[in-house]
This record gives sequence, structure tokens and C-alpha cells, in this order.
Amino acid sequence: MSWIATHFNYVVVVILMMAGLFIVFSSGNLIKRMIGLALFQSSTALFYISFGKVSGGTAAITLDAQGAEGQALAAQLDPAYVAQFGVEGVVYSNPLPHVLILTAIVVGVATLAVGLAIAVRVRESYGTVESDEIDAVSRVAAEQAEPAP
Amino acid sequence: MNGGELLILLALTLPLFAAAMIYAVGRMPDVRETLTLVACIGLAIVAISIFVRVGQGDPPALTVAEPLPGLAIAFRVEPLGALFAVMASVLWGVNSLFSIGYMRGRREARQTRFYICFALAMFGVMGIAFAANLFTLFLFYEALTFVTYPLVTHAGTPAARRAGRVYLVTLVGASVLLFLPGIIGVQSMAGSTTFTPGGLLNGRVDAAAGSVLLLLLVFGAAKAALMPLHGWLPSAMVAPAPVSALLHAVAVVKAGVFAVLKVSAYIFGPDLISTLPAATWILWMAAGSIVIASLVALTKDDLKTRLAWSTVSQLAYVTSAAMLPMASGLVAGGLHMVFHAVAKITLFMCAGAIYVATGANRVSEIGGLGRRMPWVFVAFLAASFAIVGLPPMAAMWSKFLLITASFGSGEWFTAAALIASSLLSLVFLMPVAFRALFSPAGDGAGGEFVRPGGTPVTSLVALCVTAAACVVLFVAVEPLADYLAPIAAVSFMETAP
Amino acid sequence: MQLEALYVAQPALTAQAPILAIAVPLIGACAAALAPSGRAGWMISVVAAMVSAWMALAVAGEVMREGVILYQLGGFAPPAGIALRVDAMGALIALLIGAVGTLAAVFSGHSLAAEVRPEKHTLFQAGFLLAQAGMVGLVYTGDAFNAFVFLEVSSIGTYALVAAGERRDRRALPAAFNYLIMGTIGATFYVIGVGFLYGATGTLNMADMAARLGTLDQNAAVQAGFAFIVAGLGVKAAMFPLHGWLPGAYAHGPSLISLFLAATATKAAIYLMARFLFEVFPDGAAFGDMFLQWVLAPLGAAAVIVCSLQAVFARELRRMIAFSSVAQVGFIFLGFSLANASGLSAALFYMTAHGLMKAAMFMALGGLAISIGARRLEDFAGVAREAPWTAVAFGIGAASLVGTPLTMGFLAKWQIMEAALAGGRIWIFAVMAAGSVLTLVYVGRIIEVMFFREPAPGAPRAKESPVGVLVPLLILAGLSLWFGIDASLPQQLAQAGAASLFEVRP
Amino acid sequence: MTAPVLEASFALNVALLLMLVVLAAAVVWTRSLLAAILLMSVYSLVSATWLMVMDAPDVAFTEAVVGAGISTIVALGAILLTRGEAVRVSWKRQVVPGLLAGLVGGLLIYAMSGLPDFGDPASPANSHVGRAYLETAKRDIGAPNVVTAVLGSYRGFDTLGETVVILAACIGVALMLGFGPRATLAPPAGAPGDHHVVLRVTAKMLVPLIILFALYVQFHGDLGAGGGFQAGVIAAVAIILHALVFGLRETTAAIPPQAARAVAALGVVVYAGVGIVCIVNGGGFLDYDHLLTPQIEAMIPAGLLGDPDKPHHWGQYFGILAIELGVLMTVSATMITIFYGFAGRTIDAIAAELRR
Repeated sequence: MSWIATHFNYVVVVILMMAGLFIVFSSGNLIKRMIGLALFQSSTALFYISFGKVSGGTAAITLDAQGAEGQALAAQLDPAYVAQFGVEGVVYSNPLPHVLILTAIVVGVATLAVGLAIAVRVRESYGTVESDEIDAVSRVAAEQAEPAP
Repeated sequence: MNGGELLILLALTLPLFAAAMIYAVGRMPDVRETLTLVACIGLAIVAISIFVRVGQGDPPALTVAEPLPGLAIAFRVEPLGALFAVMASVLWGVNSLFSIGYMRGRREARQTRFYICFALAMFGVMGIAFAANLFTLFLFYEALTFVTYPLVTHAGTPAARRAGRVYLVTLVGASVLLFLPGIIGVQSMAGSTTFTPGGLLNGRVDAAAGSVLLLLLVFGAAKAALMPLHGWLPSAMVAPAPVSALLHAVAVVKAGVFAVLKVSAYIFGPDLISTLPAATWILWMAAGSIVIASLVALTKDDLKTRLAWSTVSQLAYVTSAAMLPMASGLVAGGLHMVFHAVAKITLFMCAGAIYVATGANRVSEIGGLGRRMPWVFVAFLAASFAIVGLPPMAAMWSKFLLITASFGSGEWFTAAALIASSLLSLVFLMPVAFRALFSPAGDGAGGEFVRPGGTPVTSLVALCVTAAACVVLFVAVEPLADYLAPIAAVSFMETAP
Repeated sequence: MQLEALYVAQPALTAQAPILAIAVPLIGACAAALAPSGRAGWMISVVAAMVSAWMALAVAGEVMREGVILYQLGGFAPPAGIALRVDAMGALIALLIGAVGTLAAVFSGHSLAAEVRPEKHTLFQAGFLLAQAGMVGLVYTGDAFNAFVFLEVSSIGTYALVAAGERRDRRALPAAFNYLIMGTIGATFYVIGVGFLYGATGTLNMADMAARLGTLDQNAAVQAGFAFIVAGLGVKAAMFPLHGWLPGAYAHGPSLISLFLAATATKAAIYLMARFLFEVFPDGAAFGDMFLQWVLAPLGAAAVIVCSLQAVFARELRRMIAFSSVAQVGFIFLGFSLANASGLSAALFYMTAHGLMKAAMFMALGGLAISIGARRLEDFAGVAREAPWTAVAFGIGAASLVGTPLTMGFLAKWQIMEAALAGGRIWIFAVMAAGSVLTLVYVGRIIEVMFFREPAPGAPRAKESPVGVLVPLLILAGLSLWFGIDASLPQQLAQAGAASLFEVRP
Repeated sequence: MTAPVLEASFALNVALLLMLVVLAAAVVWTRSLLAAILLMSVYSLVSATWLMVMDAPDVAFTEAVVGAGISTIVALGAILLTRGEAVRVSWKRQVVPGLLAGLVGGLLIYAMSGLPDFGDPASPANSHVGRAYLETAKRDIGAPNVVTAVLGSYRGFDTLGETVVILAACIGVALMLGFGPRATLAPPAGAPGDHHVVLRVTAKMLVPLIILFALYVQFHGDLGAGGGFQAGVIAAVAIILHALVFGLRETTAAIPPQAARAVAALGVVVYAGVGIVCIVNGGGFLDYDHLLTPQIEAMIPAGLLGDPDKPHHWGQYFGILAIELGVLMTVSATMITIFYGFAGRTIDAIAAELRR
């Protein structure tokens, strides 16, 4: 199997991360930056989930290997493979990354909500959500605060 | 708590207590000044008892706290420190007497603050004198810098503030950049900073590391005003005369040379010093300082500034003494530290006395004044003799020992500088007294005193006492030298040529 | 001061102390959010923070007696379950967080009234307690991913808390936004790094991870894990040049938050980084040492010099002190970069010292901010006359910052410099000395203005801080002094912590 | 032993990932924020589909409700209150960010080569702790859904932290945006909601159904995909739908903002309280096996909890149930609070702020 096939997921993850980071760094619009941040954060989800996938596995909800579903799954796989990597006759994907990513997604939405809320307040206070314009307003204010020479 | 600990504690707390009391009674000048004098006498008694104890071979010691293992705030008195403490406390008393007349005569503002800072400065001096290790010494050394800052800027004028800034920047900067790194270096090489007879670092460092540490520590003690870190001293002369007298002749600059002597005697030790190339470099620089400062003093018309440059030169004597590759140099340095202090305080008090009486502060203004202020100028003449090193003044001995030690160790350059400087000081000091005493009539001779009655009596008494002390110490030099001998681990007979 | 003297052990409580130090402020935060009035919220906040600090003290005492403490959560042994793992180093930092948190909570009573709208007080207290709980959790946890969760617990609320400074200074809003972006990128980098390590080792427990990394050959994933974790935590710890968020957030946020963040937030992140550097990658041999010598040390030095200079030239007082914080982080990293027990111990001690001194300085400014809304340095002219106690407390903090003898800051600098000399790193020693002088310059500027300059005519006059501010303020300043004279408490913990890490790393 | 990689699901994996790349590129490209938000919504749905392919139904569920659902609503609310278009950024300003992103990307690509192959069942990640959960979950916890077992019990402390993060977001948004002046304003005359009878009737029918579904998701969590997070968001969606159709005033009358905030805090109290109860009963924090003391078990009529002789996990069961309840409370109340915050903000409020 060529490297690109075994690591395809990771390459995509990297591309998505770069896209997210690029938006965060390059955009001056606060809302757009939050969107980029969300993209960046969600790419870590893809990262974790990718290495938790087990070939031929199924979701980590315990099945009865003797049941219909279990039988159907086992039929697609080499019995030796199942014997080595299965748990009680069923091959599951790794549940741990799923748990971690559930947490990460929730953290992501929390960050998004707080970030957007701050952005809204910035708009109310400065009349804009563009970094350049905010900087300009701040600079003017700072100069006014200085006493006349 | 044994008697020794109690004595050290007393020596440290007495000035602090005095400062607090002075603050409390600040509104009653008479009480305030009486208190100061009482404190001076008390401190002098304590210092002398410590001095005696050390002489009897029972040096007091006290450990206050140990913030980190191996890093203690501790005190242990040795002969040099005891001598320094006695000298400072006695001169504090004399100077306080002088100050009373001067400050009242000049109607100076913020007198309470002045006395408080003086008391606090003595606290710093006592700590420096008794410190058992470099860390403790450093602590009080810095404290001394900060409590004397308000004294330097006492006048509150822009010039005073500028001088204060130079003072602070030079001293603190040198401490942080040179002295402290040096101390940390010692700690890391030796595992402690305790002053050890014979030298803490002796046998523990190689010549390169030792040289670096020596340079750091000697130049870090910028209060010793070794060129090129001398600039703060002349500029600090904007302070009132008592401040110059006590601090710039006794407490501050002497703390600097005292630190250099301690470092030389107890951190490096004469054996190590004699092997370090840096010691020789410092000797050369000190010799340069001696001559250059004397030359500069020649050009100054302002009396106090002239004296300040003379101090720069004289301090370099002590530094040279500490760096000589000969143990007897240390004794000479210790003696010179004391003798110079007595002489220089006299000179500064005379300058103050002249200023308070006539408002004159330039050499060119004092022609003929001697007729009207004979005591002042006789004292001035006596002290000038001491600075030059003429008999029957005590400073003759220390200078003599120093020159012989230089010859003995083959440092011809230093010896030459010492002789040259003596001749130069003859040129810049003698005319002052002569002009006042023997010039038939001068610019300042005719007019009235600025202050009716001339120099206040207390001030006059003070400067006469110290002038007399210059002579008395001439006789007492041998016991003193013997007292100091342990620091160099040699006896006076060996130091004698 | 001996820990045992401070805390009388109560076995039943002591066993649960690590989790209670986290859970109590968490529940306190909920209670504060439900509180009927700002006053009630304040009282809840004080009590919860105090209990947390008390528990942290219990943990510290236990650690000194027993060594490392393990606390299994949910009754599952690691690596399956999450465990708290407290060593002396963590105990020290948690103690710092607890102490500063308690004093900050007391202080908040007056400062919030002046700086935040009354209807927001309860929420503000809740957010503050969450931040405290998050930081203690971050320090105590022995699980790499759990650390991320607590990193976020301590951060998400504080973004909004910083932004709440807008009432006084609207620049708080963009500063908070910037903080949020940078903080989130940092946390996400950390997660990516943990992902790599998890991918390489299959575990999230830090001790287990360390054991498994020891058996692995160096590969790209492990190295990247290391790099991303350090970079991510570097953002949180304001490691130069990733510190861009810090000056704004500290300078424009409400006093309470500036004070608390400055004293603790960067410390918690630095602590976590230290655990990765010295515990999880115990002999990341070539890689780890190369990083310490060629990356961390130069960055630390650059922070010391550049940010001290920025502080020298800053015009706003709080900004000056914020830049100073970045520079101080540089000092701490210089201590780390020595890569030996004495360097790490010194750096830990420095962290504690810096936490206490910065808390005192920011709290003093907060106390002054109640009466004058000043920002520029000149506006503070002569405050020593109007508010002597506050100014003195600020001065003590500043003295400790400079490294004046008899303050904790002196011993901290002393230790790092001594360790640098002992390790033969003369250049680090020289940078420290130069940094100290620069510190002296800007602190001198501040002190000169505050103590020796006359107030400008017509300028608003400062008032002495109310008692509710003065008490915690003077305690903080007093701690800086006390530990400058008897440093045994922090020193014991720092040394024990450093020693325990370097036992595994000959 | 090589695993069957190029199966149908792998092709699906590749296709979906490529779609994600295209969507991300479009987000980078567009200047319209509305378009970007909608694209992100689509992105979330696609990635939810991909997560199903990756055998992560719980995550897929969450991504769908959170990413495509609530995040989109919040972001739309934000652009309504700010502006809908980003200013064009000159290419010069994009060089440095591009280089930075490229640098990180390059490091990542280099590092990824050190990771095990995709789908490798023997990789460290899939063989150490992750596999241990699969083997022990049934014995220790008894819940069929291993993700729920890990989430609720093995790593229950993480989940507590996560719930607290949600609460922190609630507090943060409430601090920033308050509860919305609009909530107290009378609706403008002739508000559109009044005329859409069909909409109102449908909504009225939908709201209870959605809530019912939320409860199903909640209680089904230990059997299949689902749990407190997903259920909480779904429940919040019901409330949000109500607000959209009937107006914020009506909704806040039914569920006052203060009540929502209180529920969010109480959720964490419930969660942490379970942990404290475990401590009081002599266990460790969140050690659900100590949730039911022998005394309590004795009080429950025999047989109600099944055969007492068989190994049972009622402590774990009740524990997970209780903490999921806490999660549900916090998540739903927080989502509602966030919605109130954004929806309650008006242009009038903006004007008032600017005047102030």
C-alpha cells in the first residue's frame, strides 16, 4: 500500500488545519477569524478520529458476536484477523478518540460562542469588526489622550 | 542570647530606634538633637565594647536569619570591622555636634529627615562593619545607598536631584552589574560567602576565575570610587557640608574601601591575591586614580569639590593597599582608612564652618579669613598635614607603611604614585590654609559674617576634636596596628620595615 | 516556616484534598452564578477560594510527608481512568494559585464595584472561580488530555472576564478577542501535540506516556508532539515571541483579572510545560536537550532583553508591568534551560516569587484604580502621598521584581544566577544581570513618579484603598518580604519538586 | 496481518474528505460571511457523515447538532449584529500568514509520516488503553455503548470539565451580551410571526416532538449513540424554534433567562454533586460504585434491581444517568442562554451603547 493511501486522511487533516490557520492569521474580520478558528479546531477532530479507526471495525457499541449483526460483520473479515484484533468476536473501532473529540467539539462551540459575543461587543463599541479600523480608532484615542506637546 | 549577640543587636537596633524616636519628636528641635547625641554616645559605647571584646579574642557573632541554606544574614566581628564601627560611631557623634550648629546656622529645611537618614545610615554602617559574609555586607551596603540618597538630594534643587541620580545610578548599577554577580560567583565557587581568615577562595579558584571575581568585586564596590567609577563622589558634593563630612568622608566611601579590604583579606586572602594578575591591573588603575585625582583637585576652586577629589585619590591608597601582594598592605590600608577619615572629616567640617559663617565656598574667597576664624583654619592646617602625610599626624604612619609595603613588594609604580600624590596634595591643600592664615588681607576678610557670631560653637568644638585626634592617633598607632594585625595574619613587627 | 506547622493533618479530609481543591471552587462558581446579589456572590467566592487554598495547603503538607500523591478518579486505575498526580512542584504552584486566588477574591469586593456593572457581579465571581478551579485542575492532573480540558476551563471564562474591562477601557474588547484567538490556537496546538503522543504511545496518562516513550525510538510523530505541545503551552505561558496577547489582556482587563492572570495563569502553563519537558520526555536526550539549549534559552534571553526594553519605553503603567511579566517568563525559562535540578528548582522558586510580587503590584494598581482611572505613568505622580499604604505595597512588589535583597525576588534571581554559574553558562548569567538592570530602570521610573514627584495640578487625586483592598494587598506584600527572609516553605517544595523530576534523569 | 483497507468505506472516506477540502477552500475564498457560515454548516454535515463512516456515531451526532446546528445559529446571529461581508485583504497581507500556515503544515506533514497507517488495528493508539476499554467496559460499567462508558465513567472527570467549559461559555456570553434588551421589548406591530398560521401550528406540533426526541437521545445514551450533550442541544433547539416562530418575548416569558442561567449552573452542581456523594459514601470522586451504599441498596425492594446475585452495575448505571442529566441541564440551558444573548441584542441596543 502506498504511503499516500495509508496516510491520506492525515494529509487532508493537514490541509484543513492550514486552511483554518490561514484564515485566522490573514483575515482582519473578527467573524471570519472565528470561522477560521472553528475550522482549525474541527480539523483536530478529523485527526483524532482518523487514527482511532480500525479497518473492518464497527462502532464501539457492544454487539453479540453470535447475533445477526455480529455474524454479518464477521463474515466480511478474515477469521484470524477477528481472532487477533476482535473483542469477543467483534472488531470495534477505538472508542477513546471519540470520547476525546466529543469534548473537543464542545470546547469548540463554547469558544465560538464567547468569541462571537466579544466580536458583537467590539462592533457595538467601535462600530466595526475589522481589525484595521479598530486599530485606527484606538490609535486616534491614544493620541487624544496624550497631552498637547 | 549571650552578651556578644546582644551587643551586635544593640549596635544594629540603636540607630533604628534613634531614627524612630527622632521622627517622633521631630517637631521639637532641642529634644531631637539631644536624642541624636545620646544615641551617638550610646552607639559609640556599644561599638567600643565590641572593639574591646574582639581585642580580648572573644568576637561577638549573631545569625539573624537564613533565607536559603548557605545564605545567611549573619554577623561576626573581626578587628577591621570593630575598628570601622568605632571610627564611624565616634565620628557620627562628632559630626552630629557639628551638624547642630551648621543646620541651625544655615536654617536648613527638612532637618528631621536629615537626622533620621543619618541614623539610618549608621544602621547601614554597623551592618557592613559586622557582616559575617558577603551577602550580609551587600545587604547593608545597598541599604546605605538608599538611605543616603535623600541626604545627597537634601537641597532639593535640580542640581541636587541630578547629583542624586548620578549617585544612585552609579552605585546601584555597579552593585547589580558587578558586585552582586561577583557575590553569586563566590557563592557558586565556594558554596558560601562567609568571610574566612586566610581567604575563602584561596585554593578553590584558578587565576582566571579569581581575576574575574576580583575585578567584579572591587569595581562593584563603587563606593570606593576607584576610577572610572568615581564620578558620583565629586558630584555628590552638592549636599550640605555635614553630609559630605560624614558620608563622603566616613560612612559611604569608607564602606566602599572597607568592603574592598574585607574582600581582599577574607574572600581572596593575601596568598591568592599575590597570584592574581587582576590584582596587578587594579594596582595600576589605583595608581592612576591617585595621581589623576590629585591633579584634578589642583584645578578646582570650589573647596568641597577639591576635597572630594582628594578623597578619590586617598581612597585609591586603600584600594592599592588591599591589592598589594604583601600581607602587611592590609594593615596599612586599614590604618589609612581610619586616619584619613579623621583628617577628611575635619577638612569637610572646616569647609562647612567657613560656609556657614561667611557664605564662602571657594578657595579664592577665603584670603585672610584666618585672622577671624583662627581655630577653624588651624584645624584645617592640621588636617592638611595629615592628608599630605607629615608628622606629627597619624596618617603619616599609614602612608609610610604603605609606601614601604609597595617598595617591599616591588610595586615601584604604586610607590611612585603615592609619593607624587603626597607632593600634589601639598600643593593643593597647603595654600588654602596659608592663604587664609597668612595672606594679609583678602576678599573675604573685610565683610561681616553672614551668620552673626561666625561659626557656631558646637561646630567649632567638633572640628577641633577631630583635628586633635589626628595628632593623638599619631602616638597610638602601634596598638592599633597590632590590633589589626590578625587580619593579615602577621604581627606589627613584621609589618614594620 | 514548616508546612506541618501550618496545617494540622486530618487524614479523612487530606485523602480527598486534591479533588476538593478543584471541586470546591467549581461548585462555588455555580453557587456564585445563582447568588441573589453581588455581595452574596462575593462571599461565596471568598469562601470557595479559601477552602481551595486550604486544601492545596493540605496537599502540599501531604506531599512533603509522603512524596508524590496519586488520586484516582472514578475508582479506575490509570491509564484507563484519569488520575490526579501531585508532586512537590505541583503542590507549590497550586498553593500559589490558592493563596493568590483567595486574596484576589477578597480584593474583588471593592474592585468589581468600581469596574464592573453591578448586575454582572455574580457572573463575574462565577467566572473567576471557574478560572481558579481550572488552574488547580491543570496543575494537579496527571492526564495529558484532562490537562487540555482544564486549560480550557480556566481560559474560556477569562476571555469574557478580560473583555468585561470595557467599561473602563474599551480596548479590553479587541484585547480579549486577540487573547481568545491566541489562547485557542495554543490550546489546539496542545491537543494536536497530545494527539501525536497518543498516536505514538496509545495512552494519555503522563506517567504511562513517559514510560512508553522511554522504549520508543525517536520518530517524527513524537518530535512533532513535543514541538506542538511546547508551542501550544508556549502561547499560554507567553513565551517570547508568542506573547502578543498578554500585554493587551493584562493592561486593559479589569484589575481583578489582570492580577489573577498575571500571578497564576502563565505559571500554570509553564508548570505543565515543565512536566512535559522533564517528566514526559525524561531523556528525550538529544531532542530535549537541544531544545532547551538552542531554543528555550535564546528565547528566554530575548524575552528578558526585548520585553524589558519594551517595558522601559511603555507609556501606560499597566502595560509596563504586563511587558515586565513577559520578561520575567524569560527569566523562568532561562532557569529551565539549565536542565538540572538546581536550575529547575530556582525557576520554580522564581515562579512563586513572581506570582506573589505581580499580584501585589496589580492589586495595588487596582486599589488605586478605584479612585483614579489613570492609565499613563504620569497620572500616578505623587500617589505615595495620597495613598501611602497602597504605594508602599506596590513598592515592595516592585522591589521584589527588581530583586532587592530581603525580598523574595532577590532570592529567586540569586538562585537562578547561581545555578547558571554552577552550570557554566556565563552568558545566561550575563543576560540575567543585564535584565536586572533593565528592570531596575523601568521600576525606577515608576517609583520615581509615584514617590518623588508632585501630582500635576488639577489631576484627579488618588485615595487610599479601602480596608478590604488593603488587607489582601498588605498580606501579598508581606509574603514577598517574609519569604525573602525565610524562604524555607517555597524552597522546600521547589527543591523537592525539582529533585523528584531529576531522579529519573541522571 | 494486513487489514482490508480499500473497502467501500475507504472510498467513501476519500470522497467525503475531498468534499471537506473543497468546502474549506470555498470558506477561505469567499468574502461573504453569510456564505462562509452556510458553507461551514454544510462542512459540518459532511464531516458528520464522514464520522459515521469512521464508526463514530456519537461524535457524528454531536457534530451534526453542534456544528451544523447551534454553531450556525450563533454565527448567523453574530453577523446580523455586525456585518455580512469581510473587507478584501490585499495579497501582500496574505504572504506572511500563508508562510506561517505553510510552516505549520510542513511540520505536520513531516510528522504525520511517523504515525501508524490508517486503520492499523495494531497501532499503539488502538491497542493499548483504547482496546482495554473495549475489553473491560462491560465488566466494569455494564453499558453497551463503550463511548458512553468511557465518557461517563472512565473519563467522567473529563466530561465534568467539559460541562464546566459549557457553563463557562454560558457565563461568558451572559457577561458580554446580557440577556438581551429585546426580550423585554414589545414586538413591533404586525410582526411576521402573527401571519404565518401554518408555521405556528407546525411549530406547536414540532416543539413537543423535538423535546421527546431529546429525551429519547438522553436516555438511550448508554445503549446507542446519544447522551446528554446531544440531547441538550436538541432540547435547546426546540426552545429556539419556539422563539423564532413566536417571538423572543413569548419564549422568555415561558423560560426566563435567569432561570436558564440557573439551570446551567445547577447542571454542574448535579454533576459535581454526584462526585461528592461518592466521596461521602466512602469512595473517590465520581466513583459511582459507591453511589449506592449497601444501606440504600437494602432499602430498594428486592428484585427491582434484578437478580442480586448476578454481577451488577447499578451504581455505575445511576451514576451515568445522573451525570448525563447534569450535562443535559447545563448544555440545554447554556445553548438557550447563548441564543437569548445573541437574539436579544438589537440595533437599538447598539445605538444605545454607542451613545453611552
